[in-house]
Amino acid sequence: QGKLKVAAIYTVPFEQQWVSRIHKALKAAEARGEIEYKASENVANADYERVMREYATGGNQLIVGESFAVEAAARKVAKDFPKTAFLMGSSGKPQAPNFSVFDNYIQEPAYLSGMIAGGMTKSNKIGMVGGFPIPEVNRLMHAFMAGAREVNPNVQFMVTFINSWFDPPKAKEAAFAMIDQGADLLYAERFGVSDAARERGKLAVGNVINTQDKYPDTVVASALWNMEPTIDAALKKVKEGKFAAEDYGHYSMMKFKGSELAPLGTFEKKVPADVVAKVKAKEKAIQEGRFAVKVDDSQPKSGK
Amino acid sequence: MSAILDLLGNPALWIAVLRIATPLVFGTLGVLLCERAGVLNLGIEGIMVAGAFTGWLAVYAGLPLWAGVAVAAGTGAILGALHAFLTVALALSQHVSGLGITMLATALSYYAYRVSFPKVNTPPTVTPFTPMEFLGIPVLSAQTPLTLLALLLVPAIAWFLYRTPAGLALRMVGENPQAAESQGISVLAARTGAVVAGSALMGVGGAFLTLSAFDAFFFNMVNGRGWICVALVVFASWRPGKALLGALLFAFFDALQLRLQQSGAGLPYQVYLMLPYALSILALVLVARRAAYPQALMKPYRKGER
Amino acid sequence: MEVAVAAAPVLRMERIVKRFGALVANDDVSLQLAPGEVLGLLGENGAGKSTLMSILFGHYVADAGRIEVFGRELPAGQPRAALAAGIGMVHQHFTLADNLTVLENVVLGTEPLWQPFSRRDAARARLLEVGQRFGLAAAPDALVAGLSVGERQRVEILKALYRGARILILDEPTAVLTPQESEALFRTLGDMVAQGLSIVFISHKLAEVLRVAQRVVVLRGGRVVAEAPARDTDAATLARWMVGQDVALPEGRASTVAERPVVCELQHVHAGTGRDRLDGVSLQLRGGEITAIAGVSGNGQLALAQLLCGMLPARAGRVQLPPSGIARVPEDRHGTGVVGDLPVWENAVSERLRTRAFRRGPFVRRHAARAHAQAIATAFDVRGAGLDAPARALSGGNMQKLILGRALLAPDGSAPRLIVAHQPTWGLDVGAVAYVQQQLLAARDAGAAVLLVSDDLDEVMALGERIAVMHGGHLTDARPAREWTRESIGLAMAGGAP
Amino acid sequence: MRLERRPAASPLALAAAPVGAIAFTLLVSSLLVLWAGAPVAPTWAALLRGGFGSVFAWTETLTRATPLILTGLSAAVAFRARLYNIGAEGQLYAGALAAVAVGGMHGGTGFAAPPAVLMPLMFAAAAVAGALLLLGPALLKAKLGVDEVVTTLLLNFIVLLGVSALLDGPMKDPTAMGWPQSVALQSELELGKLLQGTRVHTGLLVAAVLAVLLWAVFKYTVFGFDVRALGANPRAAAFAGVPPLRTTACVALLSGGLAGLAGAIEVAGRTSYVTLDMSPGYGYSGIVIAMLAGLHPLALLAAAVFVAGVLVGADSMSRVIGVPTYIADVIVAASLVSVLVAALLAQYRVRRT
Ligand SMILES: Nc1ncnc2c1ncn2[C@@H]1O[C@H](COP(=O)(O)OP(=O)(O)OP(=O)(O)O)[C@@H](O)[C@H]1O
Ligand SMILES: Nc1ncnc2c1ncn2[C@@H]1O[C@H](COP(=O)(O)OP(=O)(O)OP(=O)(O)O)[C@@H](O)[C@H]1O
Ligand SMILES: [Mg+2]
Ligand SMILES: [Mg+2]
Repeated sequence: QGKLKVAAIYTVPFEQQWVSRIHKALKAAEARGEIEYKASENVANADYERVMREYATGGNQLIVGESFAVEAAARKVAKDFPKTAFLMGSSGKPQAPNFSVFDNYIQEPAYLSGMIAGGMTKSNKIGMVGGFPIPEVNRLMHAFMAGAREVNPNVQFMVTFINSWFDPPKAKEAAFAMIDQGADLLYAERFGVSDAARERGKLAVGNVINTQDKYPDTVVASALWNMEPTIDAALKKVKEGKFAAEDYGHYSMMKFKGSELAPLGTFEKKVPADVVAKVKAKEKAIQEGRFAVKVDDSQPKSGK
Repeated sequence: MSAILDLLGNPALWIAVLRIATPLVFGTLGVLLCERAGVLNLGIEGIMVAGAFTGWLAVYAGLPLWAGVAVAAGTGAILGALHAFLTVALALSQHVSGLGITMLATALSYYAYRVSFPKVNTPPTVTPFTPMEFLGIPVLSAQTPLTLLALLLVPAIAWFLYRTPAGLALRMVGENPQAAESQGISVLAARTGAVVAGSALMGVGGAFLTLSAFDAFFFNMVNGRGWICVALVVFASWRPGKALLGALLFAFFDALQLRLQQSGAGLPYQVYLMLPYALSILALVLVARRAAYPQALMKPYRKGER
Repeated sequence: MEVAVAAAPVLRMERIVKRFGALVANDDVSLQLAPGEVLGLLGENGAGKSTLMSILFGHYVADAGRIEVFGRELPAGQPRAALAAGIGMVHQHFTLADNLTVLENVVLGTEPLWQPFSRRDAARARLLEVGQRFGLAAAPDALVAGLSVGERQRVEILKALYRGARILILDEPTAVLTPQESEALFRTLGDMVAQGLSIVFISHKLAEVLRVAQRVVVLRGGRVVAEAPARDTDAATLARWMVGQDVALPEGRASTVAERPVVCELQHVHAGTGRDRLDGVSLQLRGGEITAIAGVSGNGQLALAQLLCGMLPARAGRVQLPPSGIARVPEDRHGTGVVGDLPVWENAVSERLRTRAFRRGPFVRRHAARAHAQAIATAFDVRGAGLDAPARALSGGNMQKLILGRALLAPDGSAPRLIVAHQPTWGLDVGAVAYVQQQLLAARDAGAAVLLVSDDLDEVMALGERIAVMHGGHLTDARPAREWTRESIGLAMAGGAP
Repeated sequence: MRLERRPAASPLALAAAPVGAIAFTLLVSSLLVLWAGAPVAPTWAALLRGGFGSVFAWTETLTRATPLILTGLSAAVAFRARLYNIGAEGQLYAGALAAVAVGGMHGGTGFAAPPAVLMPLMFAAAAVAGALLLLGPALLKAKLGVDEVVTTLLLNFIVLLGVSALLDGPMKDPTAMGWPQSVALQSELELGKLLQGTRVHTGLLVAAVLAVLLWAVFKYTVFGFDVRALGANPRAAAFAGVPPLRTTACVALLSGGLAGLAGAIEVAGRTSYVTLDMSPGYGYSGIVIAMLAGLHPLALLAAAVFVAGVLVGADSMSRVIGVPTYIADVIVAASLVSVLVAALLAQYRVRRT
């Protein structure tokens, strides 16, 4: 039996945080020799359906992608290719027989990173720069804010959206504007924010990826997303011929190691011990299922 | 109201304004040179992308920062030469050639980036220009040398246009190419020179994004800044001094909206982002009557044809 | 009738051939110019005069032939080389940049290109000095946009003189000048020749050529058909050489129309702004009569013509126009008269496209339109290009005939009541001028009221039964032609009381 | 170097032009593929096959061409009258949003009317939205001399931000789980497919019919004359009785309307709801296509299919060969330039001076 043929379709370039996590997990599977992997990046909305069909007719057994803006079309293609497995980033429900969904349910580590942020801010002002207020962004921001509030009820938030996935200079400007207005800790949802923090000697909290190696003195913590559990589960099911329409969302939870609070690393000693203790306790509570982070997909606003 | 006054009094705002304006100043001066010579250059958006990419790539490959700037300028110049060949030598439509160059330069940069960096999870970075703390001048010492270069280019280009024979020739081919021709000026050479030089500036404007404003190359990172420059030139009535003013004004609105967004006035954030564009249109309407177009703008010139 | 050139020629063009596609614009043309000589170059519209001079100057490259200037071979296709060889050219159509100053227009290309700064003060001084020497005053720092055509013409000549041209080519320099300005130009030419310059003078005004030129060369269909010392010829001979047959300019015959109702009346009309405006103008136009308006162009004539053509509203005063039947001949045929990129047939009906004759609902009645265009082309002898060729391919004369035909020939055969003819013969050759004037006279005899606005005093005196003079937005009373003399008109044009 | 117009377009050059253009395009793509270290040999076949080589390829090409025809017509109308409308992108979004506002289901924006009423109403609303969006810049130009290139360009940003705000706010589909997208069209309002199981829809026919109509309008009507005359020489046009302001306004309404219609047809034929990234720059590509076709509505059909086919083919090729997808845009740009140059050289010859 040969390798599994897997194709991925991304609507943004490989470097985008989200996609980089999926790409990495699939690359790892490829490196292990399990799959033959092809991917198209930056696929326009108008081309998405064609690319899906091309991959499906090309004999790929599993097609991974994000179908957020092309939900209807993607589900139609899945219907037309019932033998092919589809694993799609989506806020919707799975669709029988072959359309499974996943999402970045990493609100748990986001909450934990928020707790650290709440404990680290001195000015009690935290800035958050986002691309677009989509659920995948909003829920993490809310979790982060809730975590910060738990530790520090006085903390104030500033929220800016730049209406672009890729404009680091602009994200940086937005972050500078927040620092100018008193923020001493920034939630780095976009590329560019951590750079502003580093230039001004302020702190930053990462999201989805761990960037502490790049900003050792300023990135305190990061909520990491690991796509390996999701991907590996799907690969396994396809290989066993058991792939069915399912929601893979929970594979992104901490319980499945789909997400984690990145090691504090350079900030091991700098985060106050009581905060670390609280975070550890909360982490445990989450893993034991005693605490569930609320999922709030609404657009976050500036303020308390 | 007083919150706004506080904002205006804060040097941080003005530092941001200058920084946001820098790539626009390069781009606007570049468009200005092209249009003064009678050539619309809608290739700017792509040329800025290409400049951002090649300038950054050169530094990433180990060249010094200023060499990266030179590479970006060279890239702009090459693309400008292509635009000039198509629109000046062959007298093809300036709109199509410009949009074509934007498409070509953008896609080529992305392609080259991906071929050079096939598997990256986070974008590779370089050490960018640092602020000129040594200057000790408020606002300015928080900027990188590229900003200073942009500011110095304004009087330099004004001098060139209004005080030198070559500048006069450039303006003349944009006003009346037949007249220039009959005074012994080669329209082909003058227009080509202007487009090449202007495009080189656009390339540097792009490089500012990757070598000063940020330290890595991203897809889409020019994000419409080139188009803004095309608009600013009209606002500036094709004058270098006003071009600077226009770029600063736009940057001011942009810096302001980033700060106002957090005021939490309850408006959708998009409304704030619209502010610079909407105010630019308003400013344009206010100055429109006095706009003195280069008379031969967008008019191809074919020697010996009428 | 070869005429020997005494001294070694300063310019020698040999066997020049230039083709544009199938058309041979210059067919084996040879030409010489002696030092201090004024050569008149004559020919019909499209005879190849401008082409020949453009080749000399390097705008066009000849297909065959060679050029020698001051004994040196001139490289082809390089205006810069021509300039360096001492050739100055004043083009038929102005080559000035409106948004630049006079000085900037003049100094362009005279300094080393990469000099880090322009020596403006020295240039200004030199411009004033050259202007003084040849009696061509011009304000160095004025924007060209604000200059009158006469001033522009001076700047064009100054451009050449500033560079120290030794050979000056003037391509129809007087077409847009008033008699006074032309006079001044001729004096200047005299000065130039006295200072050793050689001049090629192109004009359709035969009297002028006979006056300033020592020798004339006539082109027809791209070939040299005649060459003679000016003193041995006369206007009739020249006209015959040019056209190939006798040409008679129509006499200003008295109108045969007895009854002359008022067709159009203006009372104290104010209109327009800026230089070219009307300040309290009153005028009566009567059927069967030509009223001619003289004046230095730019004194309100354009506003008057536009007002009557419905292109300019009156600010104050009373305007009474016939409800229909206004035939309009605009001043600027390329810019206003026709849409050059559209075919001849569409231009031929463009003014009447909205009438029932050529429109059915939203659609153009193409058959009717084309038939009418053909009728115009036949009746008015529009030659050169077919109905489907773009109008820009017509020569000036033929374009003018097309416009005249469009204005005068109604599809229902009705005669126009009012004709507004603004500079109708501007830049045309003798044959075309005769034709246009005949058409105007014929329309008058059919009962139309004709307003003829012209800078050409000869035309005004020849055709106008009543004449009024325009100055500074004011119009004198229109008085019978016999009550005017050239002098009194000239005085009124300068703003003096008539 | 200078160009000299050929007396008549040389038949040899006319024949050689497309061949040369195609050869140049293939050469560029080969070099790029070679650079990426992939095999060149299968490139060309893959390119042609991907764009035109199968029923699927053709349907995809035609699907892609549909909005391009409409935005191309939008540009052609405006550019004919020298109204440089660079804002088709924004007008397209405005039209798409208007269509959904009229024909959207659930969420409160839809009207309760039979499809036979709603369908024309929906397209009309889209056209009106696009038209009004261009009317402003056109009037600003005609009345105040404000450069329309700039205003329409800047309006694209404003419209896109406005659409973004509406998709976050009142127009948001409450059932889309937070994703910023509009409600979907009522399914009876969606355009039928021309071929089952493919994406090509009846919008293609609408676009083609509009192209023919527009050609007829240009050629046979007084308004067509007005537009052409106004574009070629406004002063002479006004003298001949063309009403400048009214014609400009009509042109703006027509051009903006076509772009708005493009948005509605994309929604009704392809996406069924509006998202922020539904157009990959159709508005800008339309300009290129219109110029490629010399602003001729019928030639524009061919130009749109050509550009769409090259794009779809090159995109597909990139997957077959395994090179970055960005190659598609490079190839489109290269083919565009080479086609224009080839067309020029069929009419002109290059001479050295
Ligand atoms: N650029 C050109 N392209 C094509 N044909 C041209 C061009 N220039 C001139 N011609 C042709 O050359 C012929 C001569 O034109 P030219 O302008 O020399 O006439 P001209 O004698 O100066 O006429 P006029 O007295 O009206 O000025 C014309 O009949 C025309 O057909
Ligand atoms: N671009 C062109 N292409 C082809 N033929 C042309 C072109 N321009 C001019 N011609 C030809 O040139 C001839 C004369 O044109 P030209 O412009 O010299 O006339 P003109 O009488 O000098 O007009 P003007 O009133 O401008 O002096 C015409 O017969 C026309 O066929
Ligand atoms: Mg002529
Ligand atoms: Mg001539």
